[in-house]
Parts: sequence; structure tokens; C-alpha cells
Amino acid sequence: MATLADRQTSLFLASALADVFRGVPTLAIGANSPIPAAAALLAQHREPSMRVSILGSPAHNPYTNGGGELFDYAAEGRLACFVLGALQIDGAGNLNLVSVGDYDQPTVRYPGSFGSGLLYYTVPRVVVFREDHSPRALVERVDFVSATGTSPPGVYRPGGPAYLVTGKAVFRFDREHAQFALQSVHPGHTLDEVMAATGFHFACADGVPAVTALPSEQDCRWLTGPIADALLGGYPEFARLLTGD
Amino acid sequence: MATLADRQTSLFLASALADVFRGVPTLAIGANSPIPAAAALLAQHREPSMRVSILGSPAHNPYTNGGGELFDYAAEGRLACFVLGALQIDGAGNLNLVSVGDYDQPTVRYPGSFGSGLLYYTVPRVVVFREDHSPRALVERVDFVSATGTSPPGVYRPGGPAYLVTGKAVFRFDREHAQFALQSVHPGHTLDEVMAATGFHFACADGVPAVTALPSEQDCRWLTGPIADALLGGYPEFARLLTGD
Amino acid sequence: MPESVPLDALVGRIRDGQSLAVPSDVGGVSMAATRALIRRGVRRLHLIGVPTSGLQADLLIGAGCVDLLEASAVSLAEHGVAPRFTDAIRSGAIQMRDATCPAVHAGLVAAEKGVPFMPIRGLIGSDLLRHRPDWQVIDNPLAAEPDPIVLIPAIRPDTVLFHAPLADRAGNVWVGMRRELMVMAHAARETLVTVERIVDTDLLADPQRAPAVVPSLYVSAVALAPKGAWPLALHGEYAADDECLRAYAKAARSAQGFRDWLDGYLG
Amino acid sequence: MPESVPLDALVGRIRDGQSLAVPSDVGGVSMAATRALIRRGVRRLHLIGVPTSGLQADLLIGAGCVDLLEASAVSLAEHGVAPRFTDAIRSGAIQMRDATCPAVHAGLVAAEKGVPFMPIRGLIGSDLLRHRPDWQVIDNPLAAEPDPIVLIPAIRPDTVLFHAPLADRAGNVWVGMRRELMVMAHAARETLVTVERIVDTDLLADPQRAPAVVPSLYVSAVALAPKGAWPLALHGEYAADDECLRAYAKAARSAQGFRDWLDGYLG
Repeated sequence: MATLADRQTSLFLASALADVFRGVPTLAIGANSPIPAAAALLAQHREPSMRVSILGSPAHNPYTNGGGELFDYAAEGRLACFVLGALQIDGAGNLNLVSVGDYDQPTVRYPGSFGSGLLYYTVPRVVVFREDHSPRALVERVDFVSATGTSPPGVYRPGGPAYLVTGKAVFRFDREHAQFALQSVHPGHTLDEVMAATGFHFACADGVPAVTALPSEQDCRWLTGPIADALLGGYPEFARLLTGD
Repeated sequence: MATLADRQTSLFLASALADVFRGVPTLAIGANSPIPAAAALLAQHREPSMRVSILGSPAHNPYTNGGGELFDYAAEGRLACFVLGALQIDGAGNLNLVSVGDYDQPTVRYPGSFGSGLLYYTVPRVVVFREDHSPRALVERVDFVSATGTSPPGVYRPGGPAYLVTGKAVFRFDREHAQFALQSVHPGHTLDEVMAATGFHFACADGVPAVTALPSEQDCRWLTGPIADALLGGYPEFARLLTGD
Repeated sequence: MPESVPLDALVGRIRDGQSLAVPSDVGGVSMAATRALIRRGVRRLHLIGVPTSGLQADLLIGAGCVDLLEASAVSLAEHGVAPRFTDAIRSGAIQMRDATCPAVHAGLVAAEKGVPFMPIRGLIGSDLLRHRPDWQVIDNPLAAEPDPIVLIPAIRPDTVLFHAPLADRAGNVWVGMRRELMVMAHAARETLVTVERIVDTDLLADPQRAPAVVPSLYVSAVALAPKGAWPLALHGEYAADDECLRAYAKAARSAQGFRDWLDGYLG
Repeated sequence: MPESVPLDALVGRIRDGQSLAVPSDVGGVSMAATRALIRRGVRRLHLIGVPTSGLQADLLIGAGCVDLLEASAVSLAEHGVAPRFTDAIRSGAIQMRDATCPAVHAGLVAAEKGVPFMPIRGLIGSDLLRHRPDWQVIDNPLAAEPDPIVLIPAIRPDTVLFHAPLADRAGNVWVGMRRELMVMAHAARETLVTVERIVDTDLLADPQRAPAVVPSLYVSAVALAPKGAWPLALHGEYAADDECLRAYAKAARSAQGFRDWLDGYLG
């Protein structure tokens, strides 16, 4: 059952994601991703020139060439930003969407890599989103590499991770050093807590870390009004959570 | 101005082409080819299960994936028969649709190779059609090879020339020996005349050559009736020639 | 020209051991034919999810019809993991070829175009690539500098099976926005389609509909199957039956629960 | 979001020396924009016929706008050879890259898919291949036996220009059966479109039309140009003006005849 806390968390995470979408001309959200979808529409409310597409939502799907078009669009360099989830993320930015343990006899099996094998390589600003911020999710080294965080010189690699947004913090990804750097800790959480919950080493500036911004009142009006309405088709339960119905 | 002779010639050549289309499950005709288009529809009247497509005739164009689909269809091995014209044809079955003389400073320039660079290699039964049977058209060696008659072992080559139909004769192409063999001489023409008008060496059985069959009365009824009607959209002048209007 | 045939005759064309390509759960899945296939007891399928699968794969796997699965993902979307798929992977009951969505599309496009492979960006350095010996890295022959790139071999399925809103009597099938179904039909040796409705008009003669029609040239057989995607959605026709899917996701957590649910579903 | 702009503003986006891809004479040629381009005196174009061209190429060549032409063929179809093209080839006034239709399509598909090349069957042993150093033969890396195959590099035109029946206010363009126009738009850096009509409804919201719509994502500018393909045909809208084409074919046999005809056509 949805609670007030769930609602606040959803509004907050949508705003945190929208913050890292800032300034991109084109943005796409995969299927089955309610919070990123809300965040994308919020980013578009903030910047009306942003072209947003949400897979699985006919009203926000501008593609007419079948299921392969998004990947063509990304491979051509036309897609500036995409959100990817993962079973495991490691400190080098590698993503695992497949399994834990031995690949042939896994202890945990996830659905699979979806489009990550191309999108993570070609979309300049990939935002990795995993609400569960725990050593189980954020690991030293992923058990299976669906897509690598960086590539050696000479490999065509215009894309890759730019941000990691979790339930506790926001990280930037430093491609040169192939590691995450803490950008902000969410309100109500501490740096110590983030360190304890993160299974990989990350860079961190000295002193008290920045606090992730809360959604503005305008953001909340958008999210609980027109954005919730827009999501009613694809995500009815989530839309009702946002409006508080 | 069209004459009775033009009409008889068109009916005859359509029938001669339809004869060499016999038995193919699928057949396509390129744009701007009135006699082959009539022949294709005649072949379909004779064998109603034949799938015929005529480029440029919406009513006989079953493709829905744009201008590239015919070539995909052929490359997949789905197209059994196609008709190609050429500026020059040589005794090894090479086609020239480009130019006479030096490529960079030609004395004659033709439109270009169209789809021959793929279709001649992938369509099992290509019928080369050139009404002008002269040493200018049927040459020892083409000046420019738009597509080769045969390929060396190891080259993917399911297709190639099967017949050459001219205003004087029908040749079969012998792939093993990479040469044409005379199949029949059209009524009113002689072997000597064909030999004199052919710039390349061809195989020829001993004795009097076979005579190309005339269209049947049924063929003529089809060609001057429903087929002429069907061609009215794409080839209005030619359709009127067939009906004798 | 394809015939309109009864559903059992349609699935009768799919033989044990064949490769069978199917769309994702939102892309027009023929659940009607899936039921008929399971009833018939098809075996040893090489199932290809284009580019993913869900309920359909889970049912076929749970019913023991699948030897080899090739897909970018298998899940029940908002209803969670696909339990029979997950169980079969962990027990080793099926062989898995993990892919990534654009690689599945690339393989089908290669088949559609009659070429042996398509290049694709990405994948370099991944375990996806390491586990796919059929995917090969070459140095881009057209680049001045070293430029490794992956080649995906053509995927030419023995059979493609999907569900669409409508067909005409000649076997032309309107797929609307699901253009990947057209690529699949172009790529396959046989294309089998179930439809909501069969119309008496010529779909290719309708200038509005024709651009989204799979021509009968590529269609081997059509069967009428109203509500044929149920409990999945058919875009523009009906939504998914979420209650049914939720019940499935819960029941199929155990092998026995799956069998009971399947018995009810097969009717 | 693309703007609807006046015709001169639309062609103003095409700069001297750019590559410009255009459809074949039956595929939706923007003759309105071609006239505006010639009036403006565009120079040094690298013109790409997809996969062929005709009147449009002949006019641009005759008017001195083209340096380099890439096409599978240039002709006036039933009206014979393209006289200014033929003359320019023989005099060496333009550089020619002879192609074959599927190679042009393959190059555009490679660009559409963001890959550096596409393989294609055929061509081996031809002079077409010999005169195209940009096309490269490799040994198919996925074959067990030697299997030479040609790679066609991606064709990514600076600009694609075509004429279509209709667009909406957001810049979505309906192309109907001319699917190659969609591939061209996907492949190009800029896509410029003239249309017969601009409608107030959302073409993407129309389930019948939407599958044949080039989304505004790919469209840089749209200009209204009724009868914009004249004297060529626009499929589903109007037939070719055969009398005008016949007159052109005759007049353009000489340079002076061409200039006189062009003066009249530019108006």
C-alpha cells in the first residue's frame, strides 16, 4: 500500500533525476520506469524545448519505425540522455542487468541486458538509476558486465555513465579516472551512511557534502498535476500515488 | 506514330518474354519497361499462381517498405525472375548500362546501372531484354561492366542471366561455359541474319534453328484486353498501341 | 497466396526443434497460438524474443517447449520477474543466449536484407559479447585508425509468429505502429499471423493503411483469433488484463502453481 | 521543433558545397525548392540521387549547381536520356560516382543505424566496384569458406530535400508509401521538406497515418508549396505533366535550349 512517504520519495527522486537531465536537447526513458518517466516530464516542464520520449507511452512516443528506432536514434548520436537501471553497478561504472554468481548457474537471475549493450556506449549522458542504495546493488565489481563503464582508447565510445542517482545520493561519473564522485547526499541521509551502503570506492570532496535539492513548489504542482495526468495511461498506480488519490 | 507492325511486334515480344518466364513463382519488372510489364501480366494470366510485381504500377506493386524493398527481396532469394535491359551485352553475359568508350570521357553515356549491380547476382533467372539486335548492342566485350555474367568459384552468386531476348532471337545462357546458346530465331528472321547481327560468339545446335513461338489467340485476347487495361495507368501510350486504338 | 486457416492448422506449421521468433509482450503476441502450441506439446523450440519476451516465453518454458532462448530480456514488466524463465536458467533447464535489443534488431535486418551480418556499435568489452561466440569483433575496414566493431550474424527464423489487428482475404496484414513485425516477416522463412478481424477489402489498396501492411508475399498463413493477445495488450485494440497477469506472476512462482494456472488458461 | 518557413528560407539552409540527397523522380521531388535553389545560384553541390535522379538532377547540372553526382542512374524515364547530365558527363563538367540502387539504399541505412558501413551482395568483378574506391571488398568474417563481400560506407547527407503530401504544425510529415524518404530523413543531418498542405491536427495522433509519418524529431524545416513536385508526379496527388517533360527533353538537347526553357520555368 502506498504511503505518504512513498509519495514524497517519488516526488523527490523525480526532481533529483530532472536535475541531472538539465540542458539536454533530447531524452528518452525506457519501458517500466515510472519515476524516470515523471522526472523526464518534469525536466520538460522546466525546459519546454526538451524533446522527451517515453517508451510504452503512446502520447510521448515520437518514433514510427518500430522497436529498433530508439537504438538507431541513439547510435546516430541524436539521443543526448537516457536512464538505465541495473541489478549491480560497480565503481568503474560497469553495469550488470543479468545475474549474480556464475553466469551458467546464477544465484540470482535478472531479466537481461535490454538495450544497455548499445545505449550505454552511444548516449552521451546516461543516468544510472537504482533506488536501492546498498552494498548488494553498488558493488566493487559486477558479476556480469552487460556494458562497461569506460572503454580503452580507440574504441568508439561517445556515450557512457554521467550520473548515478540512488535513494541516498547523487554521484557524478568521472570518465577520465573511471570512477564515481559524490555530488550530493539526499536530505535525511549522511555521508557516513552513504559510505557504509556503497560497496565501491568513490571520490568525495573534503568537508560536508552538498545536499540534494528538494523539488520546488512549482515542481510539485507539475508532478502532482499535469505530469500525473500524463502518466495515467502508462502508469495508473504510480499516477495515483503522485496525486495522492 | 504507332503502326500495325509495332503492335504485332509488341504482342510477339511480350509472348516471347512470357515464354521464358514460365514456371517462376515470383517475377518483378522494373520501371519504364512496357513490353516486359505486358509479358509479366501475360505469364500471370497463363499461370495465375505467379506473383508478379511491376514497379511504377501501384496496382501491381505489393511492396510497402520503400524503394529498397525489391532489392532486399531479391537479395534474400525470394525473387525468382527479373528483366534487365542494357546498352551493351557481351558473349560472357556481362552487362553495360553505363557508357561506350572511355568511362571518364565516354562517346555515349547511358543513364546508369540501376539495380543491376545486385539483381544480376542474386535473381536466379534474369532475362536480358534488348530489342535492338545489332553488333552495337551485342558486343564481343562490353566497354563497362555494370554486372558480370558469371563469377569465379567462391563468390556468392545464386543469380545471373538465364535468357537473352532480342528483336530477332532468344538465347539461353549456359553458366557452365559462360556463353549464350541460340534457342530460337523469331519468325521472319534467319540464322545467318542473327549471326551477322551478333557481335559475340554463341553456341548453336546443328541444323535449322527452332522458331520462336507466336502468341496464341488466347494470349492476344489477354494482351489486347485485360492486360492493356491494366497497363493504362502506367503506360497509357503502350496500352493504346496494344488495343489498336 | 496465404490461406486463412483454423488456429490448429496454423500452429501445425511450427515443427519441433525450429527457431521461432516472437515480439515483445507489448508488440502483438499471439497468445492464442501459444496456447494451441502448448496444447499440441511442441518441443525443443529455439525461441527468439524480438527483442525481449515475457509471458509467452515464460509459458512456453514452463510447459517444457523450449530448449534454447535468445533474447535481450525476459520479464513480466510491472508484474516482476518471469518465474519459469528464472527457474529454468538457474536449474540449467534451458540454454540462454543473452542479447541486447539492438543486436536482435540488427540480426533480423541482416536477414531482411539478405546479407550475412550487420555491424553494431557498443558491446566491446562486455560479458554479453564474451558469451556470444557467434558475434564477432573486426577492425572496421573503412576506418583510417583502428576501430573495433561488432558484427551480428543474420537471424533468419524458421518461423515468425505474431498477432495483429487485421488482415484481408489475400493475407495482407496491417501492423500499424509495430514496424518491427514487418522486419520480422521479411526476415523469416515462414510468417504465421493471428488477427482480431479479417476484412473483405484490399488493405494494399487503402492509401492510409497500406504503408503499414505486411504484404501477403511474406505471409504463410493467417488465422482468425479474436482477443488473441489476451491477457496481453494489443495496441489500439485492448489493454492488458492486469489482474490475470498478477495472478499468473504469483501462481507461477512454484512449478505446481504454474501447472495449475496453465491448466486453467488452456481451458 | 521545426518551423514552417517560406520557401526561400527553407532553401537558404542549403549551403554551397554541401551534400544534398534527393529522391527519384517518382518519389516526391521538391521541384519548388529546386527552382528556388537555382534562382539563388547554389554552387558546388554534391548531389545524391536516391537511388536515381532525373529532371531535378538535369536542371541542377544544367544550371551549374553541381560538382559531384552520386546516383545509380539519371534519366527522364519515358522521355529519354537526361540531356544536361549526359552532356556534363561527356564534357567532364561534373564528377560522377556511379552506383547501383541497393548500394545507395545500403549507405543510407548504415547512416540511419549509426554504423560505418553495410554489407551488400553482388558487385564483385564489376567496373562499378572498380571505380568506387570508397566501396571495399572484405572476406566475410563469419563464413567458414572464403566469401568476398562488398562493404558500402554510410551515406550521411548534409541535407535531404523532398516533397510530401502533408505535414502538421509540429513538423511531422506524412510520406505514405515512400518509405525511403523516412530512411533519408533518419540518415541526414538536416531534412528539409516542402508539402502540398499543412494540417492543424497531430499526424502522430492519427493511428492510420502515424505509421507513415516522419516524426518532427528528424525534420529541420517545412515549407508550404502546393503543386511543389510539378512537372513531376506526386503519388496519390497528381500525375506528371508529360507535355511539359516532353518539351523539356526536347529543349534541353542544346545548352541554349536548356537556358531558354529554364528561364521560362523559373518564371
